Amino acid sequence: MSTIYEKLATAVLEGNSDKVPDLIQKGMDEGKTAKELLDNGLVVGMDEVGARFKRGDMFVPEVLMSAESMKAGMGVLRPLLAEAEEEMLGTIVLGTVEGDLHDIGKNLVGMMCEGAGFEVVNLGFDQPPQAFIDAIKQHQPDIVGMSALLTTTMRAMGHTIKAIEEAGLRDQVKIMVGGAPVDKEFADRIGADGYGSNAPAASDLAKEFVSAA
Amino acid sequence: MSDTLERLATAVVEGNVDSMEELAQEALDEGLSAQEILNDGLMGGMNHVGKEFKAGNMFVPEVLRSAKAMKEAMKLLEPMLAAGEAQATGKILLGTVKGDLHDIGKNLVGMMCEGAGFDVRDLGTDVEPDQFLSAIKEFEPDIVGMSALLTTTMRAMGDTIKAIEEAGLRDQVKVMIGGAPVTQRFADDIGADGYAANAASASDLAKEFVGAA
Amino acid sequence: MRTNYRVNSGVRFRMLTDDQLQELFDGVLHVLENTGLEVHHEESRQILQEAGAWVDGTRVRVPSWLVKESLRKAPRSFTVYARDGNREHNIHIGPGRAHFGPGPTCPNFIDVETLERRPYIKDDVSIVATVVDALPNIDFCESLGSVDDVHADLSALYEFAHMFPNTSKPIVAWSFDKYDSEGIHQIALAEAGGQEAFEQRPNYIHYCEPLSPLISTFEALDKLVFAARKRVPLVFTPCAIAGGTAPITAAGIITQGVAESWMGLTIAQAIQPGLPFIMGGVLSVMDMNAMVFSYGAPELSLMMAGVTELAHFAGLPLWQTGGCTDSKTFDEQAMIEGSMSVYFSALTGGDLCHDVGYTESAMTGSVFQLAAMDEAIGYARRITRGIDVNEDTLATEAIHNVGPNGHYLREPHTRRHYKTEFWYPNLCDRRNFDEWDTMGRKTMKDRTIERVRDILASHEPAPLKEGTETLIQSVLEEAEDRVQQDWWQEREIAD
Amino acid sequence: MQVKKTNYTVNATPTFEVLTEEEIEAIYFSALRVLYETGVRVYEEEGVEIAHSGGAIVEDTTDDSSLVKIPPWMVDKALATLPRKVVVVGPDREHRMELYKNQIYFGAGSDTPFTWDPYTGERRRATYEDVKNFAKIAQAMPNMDFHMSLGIVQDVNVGTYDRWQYLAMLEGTTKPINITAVDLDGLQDQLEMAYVRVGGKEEFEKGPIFSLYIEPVSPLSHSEEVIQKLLFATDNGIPFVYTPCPLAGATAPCTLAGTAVQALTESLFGIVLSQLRKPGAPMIIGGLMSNMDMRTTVYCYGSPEMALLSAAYTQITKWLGVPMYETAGCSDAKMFDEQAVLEATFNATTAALTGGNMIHDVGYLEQGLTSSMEMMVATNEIVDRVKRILRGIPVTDETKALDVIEDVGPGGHYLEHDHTYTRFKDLIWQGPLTDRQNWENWDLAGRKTFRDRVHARVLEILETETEPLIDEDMYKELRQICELADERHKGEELDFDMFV
Repeated sequence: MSTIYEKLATAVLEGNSDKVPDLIQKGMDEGKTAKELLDNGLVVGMDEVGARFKRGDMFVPEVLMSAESMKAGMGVLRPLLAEAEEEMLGTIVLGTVEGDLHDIGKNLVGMMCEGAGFEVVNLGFDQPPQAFIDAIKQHQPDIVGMSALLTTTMRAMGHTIKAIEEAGLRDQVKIMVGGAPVDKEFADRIGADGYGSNAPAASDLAKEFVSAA
Repeated sequence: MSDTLERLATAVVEGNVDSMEELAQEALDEGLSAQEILNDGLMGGMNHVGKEFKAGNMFVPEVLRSAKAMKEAMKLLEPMLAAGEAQATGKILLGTVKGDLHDIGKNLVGMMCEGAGFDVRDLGTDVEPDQFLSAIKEFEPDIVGMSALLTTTMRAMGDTIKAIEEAGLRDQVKVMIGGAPVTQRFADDIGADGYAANAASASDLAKEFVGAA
Repeated sequence: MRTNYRVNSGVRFRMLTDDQLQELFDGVLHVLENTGLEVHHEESRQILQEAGAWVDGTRVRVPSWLVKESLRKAPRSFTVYARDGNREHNIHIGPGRAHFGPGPTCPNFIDVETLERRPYIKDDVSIVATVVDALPNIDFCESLGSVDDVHADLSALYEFAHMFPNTSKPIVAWSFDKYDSEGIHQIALAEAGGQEAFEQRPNYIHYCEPLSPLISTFEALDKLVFAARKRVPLVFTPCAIAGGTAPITAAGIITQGVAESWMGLTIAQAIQPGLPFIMGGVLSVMDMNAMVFSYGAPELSLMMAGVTELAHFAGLPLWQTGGCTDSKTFDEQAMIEGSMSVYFSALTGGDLCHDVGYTESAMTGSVFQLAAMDEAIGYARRITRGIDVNEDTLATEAIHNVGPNGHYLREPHTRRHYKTEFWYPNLCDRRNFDEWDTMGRKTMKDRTIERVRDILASHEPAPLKEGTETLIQSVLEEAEDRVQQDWWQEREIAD
Repeated sequence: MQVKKTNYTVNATPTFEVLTEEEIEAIYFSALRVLYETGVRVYEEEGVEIAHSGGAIVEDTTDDSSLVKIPPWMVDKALATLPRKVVVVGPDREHRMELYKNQIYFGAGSDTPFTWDPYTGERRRATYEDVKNFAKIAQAMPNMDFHMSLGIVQDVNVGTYDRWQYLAMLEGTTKPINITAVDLDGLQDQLEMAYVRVGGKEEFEKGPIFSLYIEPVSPLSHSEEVIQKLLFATDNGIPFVYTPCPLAGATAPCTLAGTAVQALTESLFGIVLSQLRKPGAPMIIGGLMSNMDMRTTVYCYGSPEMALLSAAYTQITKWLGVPMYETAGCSDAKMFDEQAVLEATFNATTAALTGGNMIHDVGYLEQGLTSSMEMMVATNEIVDRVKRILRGIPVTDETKALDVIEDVGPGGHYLEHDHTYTRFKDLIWQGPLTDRQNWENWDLAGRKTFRDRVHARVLEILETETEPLIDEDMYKELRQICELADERHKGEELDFDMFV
C-alpha cells in the first residue's frame, strides 16, 4: 500500500487534477498537516515532473496537466497554510512588456510557476510600466517576471525596471526577465536580478529567489 | 618552339581528333623529325593534360579525347619512329585477372598510359595466369598491370604473380596492381612492385617504373 | 459529411509520367530483344532457350512476350519475416512502403572505439547487426563490409553467420558463389524449421549482382539458379556507372540497368514461377575527375527515383540506394548526401533501400553514418507520412475556443495529438543555447558516437532457437575444410 | 522517320504534393468559417474602420481593439483583385524575382540577435559589419536570389537599427531585399533610402527594390504596428509579406491541418484589408509555420513538420493564386554541424520540390536566434544539388540511347563515346565544396572536412576586395537618413547601451 504522500505525488505526476483535492482531504482526515501534504506530496510529485521533463521523458502538455493538478492542490491548501501561518512559496507578477504582443513564452512560464506552487498574476501582453507598478502595489509579489520577443521591446524591459525603481518599489521585488533575444549579459545590464533561458529555467529561478529570500 | 608544334600540343589538349593528322603532316613538311613532333608537340600536350587533370580542371572523357587525338597523329608518325631510334616511353601489359569481368578501371589505366606515351597491350578481362605468361614472353613489356574489382578475384592477382615467378620472368617486369578493394598492404603482401589508387596515379607509377617521371 | 473526398495518405511524388514510363519500358524490351546480353552460364542459357529466348553462342536475346510473362508471374507484394517471429521486424513489401538497411562489401570500417578507418574484420559483423537490430528506422540487415580476417572465400558466409544471431530483422545475404549460398541457406532453414516452413515464411533475401554493360556473370547466375530453386526471395541488381559502363543520360542508364536486371527476372521466373524478385540496380555517375563511382551525387537520387518508378510501373519492387556518401568522414557532406538520397528514396517508396551507412564511395562502412541516417530516415518518414486533413485535424472548434491571443497548450485537442502529430528526434538537438552550452556544446557527431556506443553496451538482440548456433558452427567448420588448401591460408601462416 | 510524339505528357521536373485539391479546399473553407465565426482581433482603429466599411462585422470593441469578422464574400472579392504575380528587383535591375506559382527563389532570414563570428568561432551579438558581410556572402552565392539581414544591428541605437541594417545590406548586395521595420517611421525612412538608391520614387514604382516583412501575431491577432505597415505599404506600392508565425501546439492547433487553417485565416485578413485599401496591391503570404517541440518548448526551425506544413501551405497559395513566402535552409542546431545540414537538406529539398516562391531563412541556426555564414554557403550547395534533381529525367530517343547501348554492346564502355563526351559536363553535377577524392588523396590533402572547406570559402569571400556597390555620395546621403532618424529617436533610448 502506498502512503497518502505517494498517492498525492503520483496524482500530480499523472496530472490528475480531480483526484488531488480528494487526496488532500483524505490526508487531513489521517491527521497530516497542510504543510506536510504540500512538502511530502505535491512538491515531491512536481520535483519528479521537473526531473523527467529535463531528461526529455515528459512533454509540455503533460507538465501542464501536472501543473494544473498542483494548482488544484494549492487551491485547497493555500487557505489552510495561511491559517497555520506557514510560509508559502510566494506570488509572481508576470507580463509581456509594452509594444510586444507575443506572450506564449510568458504564459508557459506562468503555468510552470503555478506548477511549482507559486501564486501567479498574469498581466498579459503589451503592458506599460505603470501596469507593472500598479500590480506590484496591489499584489505585493515576491517576484516580477517580464518577457519580450523583439529587440526593440527588450528596451521596454529596461524602461520598466527604471520605472519600478523610480516608484521606490525595486527593493520589494526580485525581477527576472526572459524571451528569445534576451541573455544573461543583457539581464545584468538592465539591472534585473536574473534571467531564465526557458520556462523551466524561469520556474527554477523563481524558486531560488524565494528560498534565498 | 615552332608554331606548328604549339598548335599540335593545343590540338592534343583540346582533343581535336580530326585535325591531328593534318597538323602532324604540316610539321613534317616543315622539316621537323617525328621524334621532335612526338616529344615537343604531342607529349607536351599530354603533359599539360596530365597536369590539368590532376588539378581537377580536366575530366576523364576529355583526357581520353586527348589520348585519341595523340593516337591519330601517331598513326602517321609511328612508322617513322620505328624506323629510327625512337622509343615509346615503355611497354605495358594490362589485364583484369581471372574470374573478374570488370573492365572499366583497367581500360582507364590503359588509356591514361597510352596518353603518357606508353605502348599498351590490353589482354581484356578474365585473364588466366598462363595468358599473362605467354604475353610477357611475346610482347616483352616493362610493366605488367593487373586489376580486380572483387575481393574474391583479388587473390587471383597473387596467383598470377606466383606464376610469373615460377616461370622465371619476375625479374624482367615491374608488376603494378589496382582496383577498388586493393590496398598498398595487399600489394605488399602478394609481392607486387606497386599499387595505384586510380588511373591517373597508375600512369604516374608506370612512368616512375621506367624512370620517365 | 463529405463526399468525393480524395485524400493523400502521405505525400505524392512523381519523377516521370506514365507516358514517359511506358516509353522507358518499351526501351528495355527493345534492348533485351535486339541487343541482348552476354550470359556466362550454360544452364541459364538452356533454361532461357526452353522458355523461348533466342540463344546465339553466349548472347541471349529475350522476346518481349517472355519478359512480360515473367513480369506477370513475379509478385508486387510479399512479406519477409523476422527469424524470431517478432512482427515488428517483419518487412511487408508493397506499394507505398519504403524500407531501409545497410549495404555489403566495404573493405574498410570505422572502428567504434578509435574512430579510425581500418580493414573490416569478423568482429565488426556483430557490431553492425546489433546496431541494425536496435535502430528503429533500419528495417533489414547487411554487413557493411567484407571480412578481411578470414579466408577470402568465406567472408560472405562468416558475415551471415555473425549477422544472423545478432539481429532478428530480415537479412539480405550477399555471397561469392553457390557454396556460400548453400551454407547461408542451411543456417536460415535451421531457424525457420525446414524448407517448407522457410518457403512460407522466408527470413532472408538473396543478393546477386550482374555486370554492366549487359553481362550476366557466371557467379551471379549460379547463385540466382540456386536461390530460385530454393525459393529464396531475390535481389538482382547491376551497379551501372553513367558515362562509364552505361549511357550517361538518366533515361539511358535506366534502360540498360533494367534490361540487365530483367534477364535475371526471366531466368528466375522460368525456374520458379512467382518467386519474389526485387529489381535493381544501383545507378549513379562517375566523378569524371576523381574517377570514383559516386554514392553521394544528386544524380544517384535522380536516377534511382526514375528506376523505382519504372519498377513500380512494371509491377516489381525495387532495390533502392540511399543514406550513403562520398565523404571520407562523418561530416556535413556525409549528412547532406545521405539525407538527400534517403529522402528521395522515401519519396519514391523504393521498396528496399540499401547502402545506408556507406562512406567513402562504398569503400568504408560506418555504423555512425548508419545511426545518423536512422535519424534522417525518421525525419523523412515524418514528411512522407503527410498531413491528415479531416474534421478533427482541421480544428475549427479548437481555434474558436482559443480565439485571438489565446494558446493551445492546455487544449484537449493538443493533448490528443501532440505525440503522434510531431516527430521527436534522437540525435538532433533542440535545446536552447544556454542548456546546450552547459551540457558541453555537443555536435551531432558527438551525440551519434554516444548513441552507437550506448546501443552496443546495452542492446540485446533476440536469441536464436536452440540448435541453430551449433549448426552455424558446423557449417563454418565444413566450409573451412573445403577451402583449406588455398594459397591464402599459406599467406596467413607465412605472416 | 522519327515521328514527333503526340498525346504524350512530360514531367519536365519532378512533381510533389502533400495535399489533394479536395484537402486544400477543406482547409480553405474551414479558414473562411473561422474568419467569419471566430473573427480576428485588430488593434488599429483605421484598419477596423476599413474592414467595417467593406462589410465586416465589428464586435467586442475595447479601448485598444476590436473583434473583426469577415464574411466569405469579402474574401472572394479580395481574391479577385489580388495580383497572382509579384515582381521584386534588385537595385541593379539585373537580379529579379518573378513571384508566382512554382517559381523558386532562395534567400536569407532576417533579424537574428546573435551570429557566429567566422574569425573567433564564438557566438555573439550581431553588428553592422556582420550584416554587411552577410550581404556580401549572399551576393557571391549563385543560388541566393534575395536577401534579408541575418542579424540585428546592435552596435547602433535600438529604436532605429532597421535603417542601419538596410544600409549595411545595400553596401553588400544588389539582390532584391526583404526588409523589416521597427515601426512605421522606420519603414518610411527605408523607403526614402530606397528612393535614393534607385534614383527616385518613380524608379521605385517601376520595380520595387525591396519587399516588406510584416508579422501578425498568432493566434488571430493583428497589432497596431502591423496594420499601419500594411496600409502604408499598400499606399506606396511596396510589395509586402504578410506572414504569421503560428506555432502548432502552442499558438495554433497541434494538428498541422489546423495550423494551416489558422494561418490561412490570418493571411486572408491581410489580403482582405489590403485589397479594400487598394485593389491590386501586391502581397505575398505564407511564412514560418512550425511546431513547438513538446520536450524543450522551442519553436522548431528544423523539424519535419515545418517542412511539411510549408509545403502544404505552398500548395494552398498556388491554389489561391497568391505568391508564397516559404521557409528553408534553417535549423535548430546551435552551431553549424551535421544536424544543421541534415535539417537544411530536408527543408530546402522540400521547399524546392513544392515550388514556394520566396524561400527564406537560409542561414538560420538555433531556432532563428543565431545566423551563420557557413550555413548559408552550405545551403547554397544543397540548393544546387536539388536544382540538379529538379531538372528531371528527359525521356527522348537521344537520352534513351538505345543505339548507343547497341554500339557499345555487352562488356564495352561509354567513356570514349561521343554520347558521353558531349554531355558529361552538363549532366554530372559538381559542387565546389563537395569532395569526391579517393581516400589516399583526401588523406594527403590534410583530411579536410566539409566544415573546413565551407569555412575557407566564407573567409575567401569576406577577404576578397570588391568594388563598392554604392558610390560615396550616395552612401553619405543614405547614411544621413539613418543619422537623422537617430537624432529624432534619441529620447527613446535607455541611458546606457543595451548590448555593446
